[in-house]
Amino acid sequence: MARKEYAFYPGCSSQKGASASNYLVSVESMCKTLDIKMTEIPDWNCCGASVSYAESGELPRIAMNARNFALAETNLPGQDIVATCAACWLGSRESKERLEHNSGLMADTQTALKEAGLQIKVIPEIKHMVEVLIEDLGYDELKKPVKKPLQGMKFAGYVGCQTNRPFGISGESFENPMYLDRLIETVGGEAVKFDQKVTCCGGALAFSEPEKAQGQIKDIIEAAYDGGAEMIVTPCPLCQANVEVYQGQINKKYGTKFDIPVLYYSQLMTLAYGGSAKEAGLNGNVVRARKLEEFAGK
Amino acid sequence: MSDMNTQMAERYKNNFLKEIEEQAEMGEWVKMCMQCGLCSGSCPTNFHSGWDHPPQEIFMLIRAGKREEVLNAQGMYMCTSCYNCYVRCPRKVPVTHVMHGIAEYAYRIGRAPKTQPTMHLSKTFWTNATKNGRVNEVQLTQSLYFKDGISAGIKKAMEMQSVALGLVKAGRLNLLEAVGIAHKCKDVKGIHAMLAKAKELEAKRKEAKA
Amino acid sequence: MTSVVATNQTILVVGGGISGMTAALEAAETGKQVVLVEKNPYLGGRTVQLYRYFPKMCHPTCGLEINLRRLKANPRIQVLTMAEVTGITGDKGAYNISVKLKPRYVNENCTACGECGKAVKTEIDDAFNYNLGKIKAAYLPSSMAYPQRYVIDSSIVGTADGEAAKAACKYNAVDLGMQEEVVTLNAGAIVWATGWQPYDATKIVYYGYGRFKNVISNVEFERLADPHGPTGGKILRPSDGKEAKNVAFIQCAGSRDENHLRHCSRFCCMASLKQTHYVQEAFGDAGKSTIYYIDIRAIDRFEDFYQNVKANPNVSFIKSKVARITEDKDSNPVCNGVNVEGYKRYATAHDLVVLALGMEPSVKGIEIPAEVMSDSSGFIMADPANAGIFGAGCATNALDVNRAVQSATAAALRAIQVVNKVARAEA
Amino acid sequence: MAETKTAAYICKGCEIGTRLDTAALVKAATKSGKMNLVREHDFLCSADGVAMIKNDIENEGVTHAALCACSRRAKTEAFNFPTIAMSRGNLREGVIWIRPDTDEARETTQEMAEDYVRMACAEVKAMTVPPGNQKTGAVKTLLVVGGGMSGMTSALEASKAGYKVVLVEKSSALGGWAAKLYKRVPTREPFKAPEDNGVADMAARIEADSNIKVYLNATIAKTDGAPGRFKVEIAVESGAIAQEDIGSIIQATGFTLYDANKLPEFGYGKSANVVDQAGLEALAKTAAAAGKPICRPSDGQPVKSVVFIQCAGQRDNSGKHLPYCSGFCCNTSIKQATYFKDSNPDIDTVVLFTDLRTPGNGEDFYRSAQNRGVVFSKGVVSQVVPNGNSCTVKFKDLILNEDTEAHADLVVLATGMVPVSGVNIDAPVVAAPVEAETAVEGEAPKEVVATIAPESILNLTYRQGPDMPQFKHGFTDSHFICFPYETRRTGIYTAGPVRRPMDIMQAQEDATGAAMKAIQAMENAGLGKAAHPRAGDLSFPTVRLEGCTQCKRCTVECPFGAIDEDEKRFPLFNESRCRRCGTCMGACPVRVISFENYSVNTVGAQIKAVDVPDEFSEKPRILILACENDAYPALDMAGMNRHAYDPYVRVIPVRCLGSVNTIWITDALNGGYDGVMLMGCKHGEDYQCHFVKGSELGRYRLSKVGDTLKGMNLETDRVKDIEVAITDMATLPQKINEYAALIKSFPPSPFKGF
Repeated sequence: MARKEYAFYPGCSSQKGASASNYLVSVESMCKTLDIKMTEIPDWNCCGASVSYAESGELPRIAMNARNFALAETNLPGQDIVATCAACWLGSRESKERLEHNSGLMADTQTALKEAGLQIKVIPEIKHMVEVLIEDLGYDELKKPVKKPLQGMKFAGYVGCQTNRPFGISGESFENPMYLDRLIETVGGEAVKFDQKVTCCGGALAFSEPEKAQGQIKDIIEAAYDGGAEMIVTPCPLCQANVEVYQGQINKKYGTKFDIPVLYYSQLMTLAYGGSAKEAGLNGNVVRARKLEEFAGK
Repeated sequence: MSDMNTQMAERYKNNFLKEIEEQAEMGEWVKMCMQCGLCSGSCPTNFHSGWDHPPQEIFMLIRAGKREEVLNAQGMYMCTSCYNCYVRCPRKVPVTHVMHGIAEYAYRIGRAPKTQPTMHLSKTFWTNATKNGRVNEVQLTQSLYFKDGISAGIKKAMEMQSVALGLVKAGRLNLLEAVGIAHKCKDVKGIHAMLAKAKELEAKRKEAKA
Repeated sequence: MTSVVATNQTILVVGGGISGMTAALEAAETGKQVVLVEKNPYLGGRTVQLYRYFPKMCHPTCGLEINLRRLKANPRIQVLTMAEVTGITGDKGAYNISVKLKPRYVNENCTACGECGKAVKTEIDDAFNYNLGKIKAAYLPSSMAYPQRYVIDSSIVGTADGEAAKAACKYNAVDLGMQEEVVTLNAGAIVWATGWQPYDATKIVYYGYGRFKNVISNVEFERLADPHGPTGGKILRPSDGKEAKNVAFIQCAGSRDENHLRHCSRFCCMASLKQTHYVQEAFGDAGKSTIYYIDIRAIDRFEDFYQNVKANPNVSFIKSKVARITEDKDSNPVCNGVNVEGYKRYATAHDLVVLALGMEPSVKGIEIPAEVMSDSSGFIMADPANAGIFGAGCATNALDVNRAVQSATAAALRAIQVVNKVARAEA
Repeated sequence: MAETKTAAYICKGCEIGTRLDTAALVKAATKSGKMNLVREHDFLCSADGVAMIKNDIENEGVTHAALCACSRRAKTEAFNFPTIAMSRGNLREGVIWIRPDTDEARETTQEMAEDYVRMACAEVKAMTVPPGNQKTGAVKTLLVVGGGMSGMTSALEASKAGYKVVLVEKSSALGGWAAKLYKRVPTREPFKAPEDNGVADMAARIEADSNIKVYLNATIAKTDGAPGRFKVEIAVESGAIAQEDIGSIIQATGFTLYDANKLPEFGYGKSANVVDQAGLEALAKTAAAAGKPICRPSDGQPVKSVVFIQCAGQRDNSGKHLPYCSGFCCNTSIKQATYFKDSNPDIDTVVLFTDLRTPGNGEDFYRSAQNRGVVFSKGVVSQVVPNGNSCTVKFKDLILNEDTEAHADLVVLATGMVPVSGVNIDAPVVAAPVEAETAVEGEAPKEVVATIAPESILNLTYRQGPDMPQFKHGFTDSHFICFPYETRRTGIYTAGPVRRPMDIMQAQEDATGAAMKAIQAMENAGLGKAAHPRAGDLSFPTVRLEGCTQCKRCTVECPFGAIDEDEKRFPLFNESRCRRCGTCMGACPVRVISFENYSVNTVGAQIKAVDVPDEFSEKPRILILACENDAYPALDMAGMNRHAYDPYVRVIPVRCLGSVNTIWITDALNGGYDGVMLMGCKHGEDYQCHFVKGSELGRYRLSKVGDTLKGMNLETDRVKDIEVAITDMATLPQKINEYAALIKSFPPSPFKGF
């Protein structure tokens, strides 16, 4: 019997072979160490993400999320839903809020759900993985299993947008949240001064407005270097991907020489807990985190 | 579609504010803006490159009844959903959602520019995500690149080759998805039925308002 | 042991700022017995920490001098400093109040000769100057301080420094054995004039107060401009002591904002307009001021003042709520935002940014030890349910000095109405 | 009164004893001071020292005491002997703290101290304890002029405190402006819904209040007397005159809206569909009464669209209209906009403003209007063009930065307040050219516009005019930030919009404060006590009429209009109007005016008491007459901060520069002083003189001293007047030293030794 159990909502990007698959790998290792049991919501579906606004319309988007609620509630009663992806978390929480504050919307949603043979009784709590770590466990608990502190390594804690706004982690400010820095310090790393920690990476506009998005990404990476960071750490799959994979293109366009690894907090924790490079999903990083690979090897 | 536009224009005569309040998601917040400009100043894309009409100005245009300017504006498609404006607005206007709402409305009445890349993305994403209940990233990417035809697509794909390659190597891009071998929900049928119903009800609600 | 003479015909005034002093003086000069309770070691409140008043550009200490002379000449007012009301029982016409007196460690023998200050080595934060400087741990809060009596900071009591202070005093004025005491007194009516506090600027995170040295508050700027402030009246920015010739004023820093203060704080527009004069006064045409605003609220004849500032080519106005402050390589604060008049984006570096912080009631911070109706912002409302307790000055609303004094004068009458009724009943 | 016994006390505490030769000080007090009793004490302000003095008063019969210790501003609780005449020799802040502790300095410092001891002795001997005037009246009835919200509030609040009130209203009903309102701006949270105007309730309470006597259709025909003994004649409808004995007066005569006919460009008068805020309230009332929506005056059709134009004829710097902001109109327009939205949300309601001014909780009201769908646009209106039953409003949209227009069935102009303050007694009368030339700057005859003088409201019989002096833009406000109820007519207070533009809520608060002051004025008048800023002062000016030349300077100059002229054209002092500033005393060329505790003699004696060394000593003497309100405290604080200044100056505090009689200056110069420096408060538009005109009048007088100096053929620079603020503690010593250096550059005064 694990000390904590949750209904897990991995989200599309975290699936095997998908763009954030290594996030999933590291989260699984991390949870193993922390004795957290994550049971995937059976047959969960996409949250719609904020970018789908134009086509979806409000009700269908909410119905999608409601379906996940219903599935979780029926199959994993009494368990909070935990998402690792910022967009999934935001989409779910927003839907929960609107449903709970708008009975008309709730009624329509139920009608729609009936088509899929489902219904909602109570909507479970929606948590981000980070909330589980910080609020349900706490920094002290997270520190205990640390076997190999990431001594002397400098990280820029890049929180980004949607893990932080509009809901954010309780007790943290939207403009200068500290939890990621604290997580870094908890596993023995150094969190550098980083004034772009909540700057937007361009999100989905990385596809549709590459110039604008890459401009923003450039600012973020430059700030990380300015702060003396060797690596960037983030809790968000889209941030991770955007900041990591476009470095080559940005170098081409702006003549910069960016080559900075972008990792998930869960990867750092896995390593600090003594996990292997593989368990931390380091092989999933496009910009290889050599320093961490060596560290894991030792 | 564009007759939908004229219908609406007809129905609301010169009261564009009312049109937005009733038809656009969160449109009822437009009237609460006090023109401080905090949203415009907080917007990352606007801050970075600027565009024709930032949020607060779009709100003013709506109140001034400037239907054409608003429906032709680029602003609402520039939202990255970063929620800076949303959390800062001193009037607690959910600016992010209002902008999405206006964009969605423009699209619904056929006024969103056909070539608007973000709208295309939005549409593609939703179609892709709802087809099987989960996103097929490869097909999503493909359909995005090839939106302007094969050649343009290949050109883009070439530009992005390095990126794609990197992802494949890292095991984060499963080319099999291209041919549809991808993650799916089991109850796709149910999902589609649910969405059909949702769309139907949504339309009803909009009607009821007007 | 402090003794207080008070009856049900006495009026208790809580708060010795300009509102409390006014209420106390107006009542006493009408023949009423008054007890005035102030938590600081001195009277005058926030006004004495201002360099000048708008729109006259006169000095607050000038009015304080008159009020102090009225006070000294009036035997009907008993002043208790370093005192806080801890309990109120009873009802209109017959209240029983307990007041906690913190030890000053200096008794009435003190002649303010200053020998103890010379003897003491320890330095503490200069609260009077919003901690922008340091002072000795045995100090006279300001040259205008009343009572004109030194204070020994509790931090040096029981230390060699404390003993040094005691030894330096020829008049047995230093009493390190002084204990906190609680006195109880009667009153028929209570005037609650505990004033205001600037909104906590660190809560407006995107302005970087506390992170950027050169982002300061409007109240701090008053001390910088004041010849008796920490910089001797030179407008020098905190980071490097460089003259701040290019100053930005950000209006509604906290006010008119549902994420912070819902109300408009009324005084901040005029305060910033006034402070542009400080910049002009210090640097002439080399001094440049920029005011970022939503609406300039210069009401009634203050409009003249606004028009004069507007006519000054060295002052510019931008209709915009600054969205974010960043810092450039030379630690200049950079204001980022959009000028909404015609949509112009800007990212402008200044030497110094002054946040026009809004006003929130001090009562919000403290518990009024009695049932008193206050609004959702914490301001005391005029409400029959408050019985014989009446708010005055900025404890009741966001007011400028002039209106605060008006409010306090009105409060004095309300209190007198109660004690006169008591008097008629007792007669 | 018991026979005079004088005593001097020399304190040795705070290093006075170690820095100075106190034995010599005792000698000075005994020999030159000629005090009956002289004592030293190590620590005069201690319980023991105070007991010693008390004992001397009670058992030795001391009636006059010179306390030579610290400044008169220090240790006031300890040195509190109300029954005797007392002076303070400032040996600490005034001597040892502003002098370096060096051997070179010792001699001059000692001389300084001895002079201050002599001066304190001389001063106290010239003083007597004021007994207070018993003749002043003790009427405790309040007169309130004006029955609007402010007036009604003052009346009810005063009554609640147990005072009788006479309330005079010129119209046939109570309520004033508020009665014209359909509803008033909300006064309580959530500040969303307009409230009942509240007039009926208040009128009823006044009706039922036995303390309040109401005159309707009545005006003030004559106001004679002074606080505590006003005789007021009230002209009532029948034409008869009613007499009332009054203790103090509140003028709450309110305002009228700025005349919209002066705004033809906004279509007022051209179209019935352009109204001012009063017009809109009337429409709203009629509509409500008929249970109909608000309709267009032109054709009685319901209004479908309305535009509010803020600051119409206000905040105008062209000189054509009102320069100020009336403060209340933004909230009023918001309120009026809700009239429309609440009856029919589909009515287009637009407010055009440049700065929306809703201070305090008004912000909530503003939001609530937006929430109702009222559209607010930042724009400047250039023109309103009536066409048929609608209007076109042309304006520049400042946000969208374009010239545009709006169409409306109804246009409401927010025209603002004009105070009803009666006759402007300071308005320059159309003067003969000769005088015009000599007219004071800023009062050029061109400003004299030939308009019909408004009718007087109070009809005061005061020599200085029938109404309250006006401050700015015709409002009778106080000029003081710290003292909003400061008045230039003791015992007469204005309240509400006549004093300053304000909304109803503020007006009611203001009216309550005014009632406080008016009650206070009655109480103190009865006791012969002065009002602010010398509150409680029992002294009052006495005049030796036999010496009076009827020059009228005192009656003209008194900043408070306290002095009239009797039928024989002699000055007639009204003590309870007097503020004890001494301006009359300073103005009197024949020096027949004095106070018991402050007179030509109390200061003159000090001047003479100073030991003036001969011309060979190279020790000049410089007299400083310093305003006790600002300059003297600044000098004190210079001492507290150990800023040294020249040892040859001798400082005498004066009540106000206005009280400085030029005889003091000529006496000093004749007595061999080498220079005289005067320190007074700022005058002019932002004057800081607590007696309003005191420092200005004083300076005007001093400007004439130049001739005297020429007459004595002395350098005119020997007399210098400087403006001092209380914060000048650091700069003041420099100014003194610079001046002293200048004096030393002159040859010694030729009048020494005479």
